[in-house]
Amino acid sequence: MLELTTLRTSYDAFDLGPIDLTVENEVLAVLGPSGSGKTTLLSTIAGIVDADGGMVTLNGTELTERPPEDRDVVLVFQDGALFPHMTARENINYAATGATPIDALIETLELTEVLDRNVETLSGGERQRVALARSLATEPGALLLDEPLANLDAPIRHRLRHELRDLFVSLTIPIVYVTHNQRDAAVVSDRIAVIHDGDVHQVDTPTELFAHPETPLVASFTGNVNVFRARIADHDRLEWSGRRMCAPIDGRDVGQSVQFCIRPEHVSVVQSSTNNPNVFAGTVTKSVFQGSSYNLTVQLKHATDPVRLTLSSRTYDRLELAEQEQLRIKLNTNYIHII
Amino acid sequence: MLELTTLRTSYDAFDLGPIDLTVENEVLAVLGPSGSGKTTLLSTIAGIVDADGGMVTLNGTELTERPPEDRDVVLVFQDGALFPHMTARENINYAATGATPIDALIETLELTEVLDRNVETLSGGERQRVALARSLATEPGALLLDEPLANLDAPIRHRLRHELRDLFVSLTIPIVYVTHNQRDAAVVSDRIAVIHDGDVHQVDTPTELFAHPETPLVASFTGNVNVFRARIADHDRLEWSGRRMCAPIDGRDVGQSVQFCIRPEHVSVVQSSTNNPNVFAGTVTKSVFQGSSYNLTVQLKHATDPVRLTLSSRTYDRLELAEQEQLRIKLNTNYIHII
Amino acid sequence: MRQESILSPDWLTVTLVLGGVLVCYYLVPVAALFLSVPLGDVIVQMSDPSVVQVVATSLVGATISTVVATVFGVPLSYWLSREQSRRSSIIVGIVVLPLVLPPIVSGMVLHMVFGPSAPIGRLAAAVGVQTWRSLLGVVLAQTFVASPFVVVTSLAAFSGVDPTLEAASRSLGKGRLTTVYRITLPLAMPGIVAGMALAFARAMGEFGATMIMAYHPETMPVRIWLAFSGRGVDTAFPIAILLVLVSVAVLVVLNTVASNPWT
Amino acid sequence: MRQESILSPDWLTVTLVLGGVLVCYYLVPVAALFLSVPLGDVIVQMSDPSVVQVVATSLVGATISTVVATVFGVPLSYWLSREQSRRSSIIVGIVVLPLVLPPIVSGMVLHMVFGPSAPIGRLAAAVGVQTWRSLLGVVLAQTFVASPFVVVTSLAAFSGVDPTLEAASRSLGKGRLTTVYRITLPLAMPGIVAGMALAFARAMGEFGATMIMAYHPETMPVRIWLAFSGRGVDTAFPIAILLVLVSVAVLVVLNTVASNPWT
Amino acid sequence: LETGWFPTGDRHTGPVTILAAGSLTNVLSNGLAPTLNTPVQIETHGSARIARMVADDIRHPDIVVVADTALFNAPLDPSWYSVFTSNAVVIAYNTSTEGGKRVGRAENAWYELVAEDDVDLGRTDPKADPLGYRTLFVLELAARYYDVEDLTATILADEQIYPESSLISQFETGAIDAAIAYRNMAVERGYDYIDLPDPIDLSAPEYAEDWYSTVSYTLPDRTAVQGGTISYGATARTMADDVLSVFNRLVRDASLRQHGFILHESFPNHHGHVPARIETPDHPTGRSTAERSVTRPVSQ
Ligand SMILES: Nc1ncnc2c1ncn2[C@@H]1O[C@H](COP(=O)(O)OP(=O)(O)OP(=O)(O)O)[C@@H](O)[C@H]1O
Ligand SMILES: Nc1ncnc2c1ncn2[C@@H]1O[C@H](COP(=O)(O)OP(=O)(O)OP(=O)(O)O)[C@@H](O)[C@H]1O
Ligand SMILES: [Mg+2]
Ligand SMILES: [Mg+2]
Ligand SMILES: O=S(=O)([O-])[O-]
Repeated sequence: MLELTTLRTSYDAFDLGPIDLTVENEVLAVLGPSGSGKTTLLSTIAGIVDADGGMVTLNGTELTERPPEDRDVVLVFQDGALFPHMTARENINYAATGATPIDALIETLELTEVLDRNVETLSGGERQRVALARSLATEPGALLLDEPLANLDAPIRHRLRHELRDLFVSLTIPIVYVTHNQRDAAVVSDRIAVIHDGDVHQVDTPTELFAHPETPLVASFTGNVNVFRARIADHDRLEWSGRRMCAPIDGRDVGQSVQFCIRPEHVSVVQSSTNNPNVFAGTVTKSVFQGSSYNLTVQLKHATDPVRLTLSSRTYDRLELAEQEQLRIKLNTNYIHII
Repeated sequence: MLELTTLRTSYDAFDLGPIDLTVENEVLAVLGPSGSGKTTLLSTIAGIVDADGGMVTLNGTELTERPPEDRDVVLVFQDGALFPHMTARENINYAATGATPIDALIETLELTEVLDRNVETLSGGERQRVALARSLATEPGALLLDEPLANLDAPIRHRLRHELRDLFVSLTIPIVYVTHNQRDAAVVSDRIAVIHDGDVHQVDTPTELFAHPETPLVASFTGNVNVFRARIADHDRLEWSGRRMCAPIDGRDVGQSVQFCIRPEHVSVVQSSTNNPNVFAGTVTKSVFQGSSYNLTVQLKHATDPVRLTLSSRTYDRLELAEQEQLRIKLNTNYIHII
Repeated sequence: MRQESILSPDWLTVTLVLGGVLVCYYLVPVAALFLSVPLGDVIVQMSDPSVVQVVATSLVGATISTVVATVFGVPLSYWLSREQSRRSSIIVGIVVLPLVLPPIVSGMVLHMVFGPSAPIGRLAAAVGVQTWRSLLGVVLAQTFVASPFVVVTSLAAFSGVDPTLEAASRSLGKGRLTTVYRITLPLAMPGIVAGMALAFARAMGEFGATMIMAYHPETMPVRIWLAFSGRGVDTAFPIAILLVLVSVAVLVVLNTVASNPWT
Repeated sequence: MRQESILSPDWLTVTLVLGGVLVCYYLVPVAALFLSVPLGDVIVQMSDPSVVQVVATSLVGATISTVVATVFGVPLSYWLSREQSRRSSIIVGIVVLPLVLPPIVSGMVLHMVFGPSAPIGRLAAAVGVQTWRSLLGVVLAQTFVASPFVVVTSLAAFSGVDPTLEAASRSLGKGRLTTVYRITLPLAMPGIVAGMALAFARAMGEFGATMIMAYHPETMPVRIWLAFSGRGVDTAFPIAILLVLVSVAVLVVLNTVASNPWT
Repeated sequence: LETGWFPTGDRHTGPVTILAAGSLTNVLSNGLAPTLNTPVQIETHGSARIARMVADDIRHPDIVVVADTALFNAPLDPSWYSVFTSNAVVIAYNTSTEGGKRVGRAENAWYELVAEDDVDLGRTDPKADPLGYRTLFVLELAARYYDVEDLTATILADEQIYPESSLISQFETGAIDAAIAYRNMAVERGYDYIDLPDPIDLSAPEYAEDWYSTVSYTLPDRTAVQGGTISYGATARTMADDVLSVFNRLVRDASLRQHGFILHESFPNHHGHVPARIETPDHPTGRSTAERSVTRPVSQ
């Protein structure tokens, strides 16, 4: 168990913390915008950046005053930090404690081919995988990963994501996994911490975090891009865009001004013009192909902000939507989340 | 217009090309696995790596023998290659020709805050944005980008992706955009080239490429992860998994052994047990939450390879599927693509 | 394995002890020099016009030598750093030659080339430039002995500059010259300045080659030697102290101008 | 702006001309030295047992000095590279002192500390070790003059090693010692070897300080001086050539052992 | 290499150390040393520097030999010394240069040629070594002897001054046409040279008293040196047996003559409180004809 207690550190123009976090033998993903302090947090836990205050303990042992090599915590750097005078194999062997059979690791990470190459000639993704293998070869008591998949291409990332998940679970150590990719975070982690400007905003399981963000920032950061201001109109109605639509009000005070959000994939296109209070008419202002889905931006009649929705290409093809087309969308009551 | 004619180059253990490609005033995304030669291709176009043969021309001017600075082509390096002795602003001003107002650029890329910081203290994503701004400030005749969004977090990436698209379109120059992110490729580019092991496999518009990959590799690389071997059974039937299902055979010879693919989001779950030949019974072996959707792995009774499908969380919630559950899936005829 | 850092204080101690011994080894003899002469004697020397003249010759000579070494040596080391062939290894070997020669031999061989009986020396004399027994002779000798420091140190500095940065600059449309001037040189500057400092220090202290090539006008080391021969250490040491003070002052200035050239 | 590279051939020419002039400036005098003496004379010298003795003294002395400089200097420069304070700047200043002193003055001040009338010299003599007029004296003199090269050059090399790599190694559980030994040292090795080469070359050529501190046993520069005062350049130059050959041979070996230490 | 690695502090068990004038380098190492059965270490420098090194405690040789006994008045002050050889000042000329050849042909009229602009003359520094001021003496005496006024003024120029070491290399590489040197240097190195008449060349004791002594030079430390016969003096500073046996061989070394030195009848002659263990010469101690230095401030 890795515990951070009011951990603080700072640069000239940046303050991290105080951060309180407990990481059991699980994978905790740290999601956060660029410059939010993710790398700084990992460096502080690893002892590479000195803490200004607070405490780091691993399985009850206080680490705060120890040098990096005595923390039993391995940090995988954002750029790999491979030793340039060694081959990939030598990099891995340097770290290996001898206990883990590294061959399996090398196979999982698809490194067999590049093993005897000088690391300076490796491509970005190859470097990152070598760094990952190297860190795993040490059998650490805790593992800190700084965007370990950032330079990997989609198929290998996809494969690795699942294999890493299995690997991580088998390690039964605390793992902190910094990423800016929500999907990586959702797949690989048990819980996700969202960090912004040096502070932790929310820590939750992926499903919970994606469904029920506690702040607009967390919402937007987890792909909940439709965040709107509204007013509680009734015990089960929300007044928005000139309409009173059904929403899970949960006993909030009537008249209160709130924000609510709904994920773009939970907004559906409906064809029949029912009298459903959650159905709105609008115009497609933008439609973008995204590979496996389409992103639509819809301007409603009485709303200021546009609503974004994601349609599978199957639905999109079926509906034959084009830009400037009129359509009706439905904000499903169950997926409306009031912040 | 940027033209590559039988362009070749090589390292000890890697050969790139011969590559023939024409990039009009458009955005061409280059997708390919790690180590496939994407960076090498850009470096060769930019003149940083010498070509072994072939030709690069820009708007009719042959560039092959010219030094990098005379090519009017700017390469944005994978790691930014920021000048460490300058601030972010100085990096940008160094490149600026004076003609472009760089203020707008700085705003779009959200760099105002870090402008006077020494680049060594910038976070990964900040560095990448400065590199982007620097390259755009030169008003190049062609732009080569090596994974410019790799270190960006999801929301800014999402925003930037669209803004970059608009920016790129407004530049009306040939732009080559290397990425390993299919979504980036789909959103930002007019056409996509898939590269593997130094060779171009397919060049097509995003929709075409995603729907009709020409090789299994392109299929797997564009997220078409369900690739199966089958036999042409009839003028409109494919024999697979012990069944003869409907498929767009397009006059292929009966008895021929082929591969077909279907995207995971085009596989649907059906509830009624119709006699449809495209409906198969199977068991869910794995179900993974991915943030905005669920990934299911389904083992069919008579098939060797499992089928993967993506369900929106809405559908997933409605169906109440769990691992080891029995279900029926449908491979929609229109989305089956024979390679 | 995870235990070894328990040794780490010891390791630091060993490092500091070894380094400390070396620093003392430099410091103690120099301190002995300073303590052996009353400060008054140094001041007396400083007010002797002939000594002022000698200090001027040394300073001017060493400065010109350093500048010449930089102007000629820095381009050479840039070229060497970017051209890694057999040829460049041989050239690096040639650059080390002057270091291997005892300075007096250097003086003699320079005299064989630039002396009054040598073609070059005669040629120069014919156009009114005397390459020996002149400030030019001092500069020739000091440059020969001291300039390799600039080349070797700058070479290391240039090799440390990431070629990707040069590639990036050129891709941004800047020519080689601009790139070298605005990217490579600033990044290599600490090393170049260190090389200049070494060259300047060596030129100030150079005795053997200068003595053979020039002798007149006298430089400080020649004057120290003469003073020693004439009247012993009591007159030689004050000038030696003066030499240390002048050199250190110049190096401090160089150091300040180029902020911290050592790191 | 996009036109400037049209100048680039000129620029290359200027670089090569400047560098070429410098290389010639090193090469021509040395070539004159080699051409001034028939090869036979060098061979005759090499078969003279007293010359063999002198070569041995020089080689042994310079080797020991280089090793001492490395053992004491490399830890010092590592510490200096990682500790960037006022204190470390002052220490760097002290390290440059021996370069500033004319070698003969260095010899005199070393004699003040290690000579027979100095406390340290007497103390050493009391335990049976003579610090002057002995091989030890040679080593003391050469180390004083030559070891700063190791410190300054290694310092630059260590500063060039990315601290992230050290952090990565320590995070992998390796202590400072292992990290320095397996990561920092190998990466700084080219610079350290370059420093060792400079120090060795300087030690081989060192005359002034060695002459004062030892004179006997003779080193090659002392023998050159003696041969010269006794019988003139005809006997001195063959030994000078021998010195160049021996030093270059050692440097080539050092270069080969450490692959390419210059880049 | 067996000796001298880590020698002990007890010098009497080591070789006998001789600190000698530079002009004796060759004769001592190639003439004397091979005939001795005691090992010797010979170190040579300019005489003035030798005196300084001993006076300033930088050297502790067993035997000190200087090219000018004046140095045994100051800065050295031994209780005794032996004068054992003399030398002469000659004009060495360079047969490989045009100017040198002309000097060679001119023989006695050398001074006229040397005064000309196109003959380059080299000499050493009067401030730094005896040959330097002896050159001045020679020119002064020559001016009187040949009755040429202003001879010194026309001949002397600052550019002629070279350090001893450099003078030889300049001469050998043809940079100077003629050099004022000791005879032994010319003989040992096989230079062509002009033997000067006795009244000029500072070799003849008979001219010492009344003629050589009429010229003088003031050193930087304000010591005035009077002209006299060139006389090499030696003293032993350690009274060990091997040292004294070397000393006695040194002061009677026959090879000096072959090397171009001058051995007068009276040599060696002893001065001061000579220890009994120094072999006394067959003839009585004569009066010194050597240069004398007078340690009095010279008024400007
Ligand atoms: N050495 C430093 N000196 C000063 N400021 C720094 C330093 N390192 C980082 N910072 C600043 O601290 C803040 C946090 O940086 P950090 O690298 O932790 O961000 P991050 O969350 O890892 O971002 P990214 O996703 O872009 O890598 C940023 O504003 C960054 O510019
Ligand atoms: N300097 C070099 N020397 C030898 N081989 C090299 C060199 N640079 C790259 N390679 C090899 O060439 C191949 C292509 O490399 P490249 O960097 O172009 O890949 P990439 O497609 O950009 O990969 P990534 O997405 O991981 O950045 C790889 O196998 C790489 O290891
Ligand atoms: Mg980071
Ligand atoms: Mg790449
Ligand atoms: O070593 S020196 O010749 O310069 O004294």
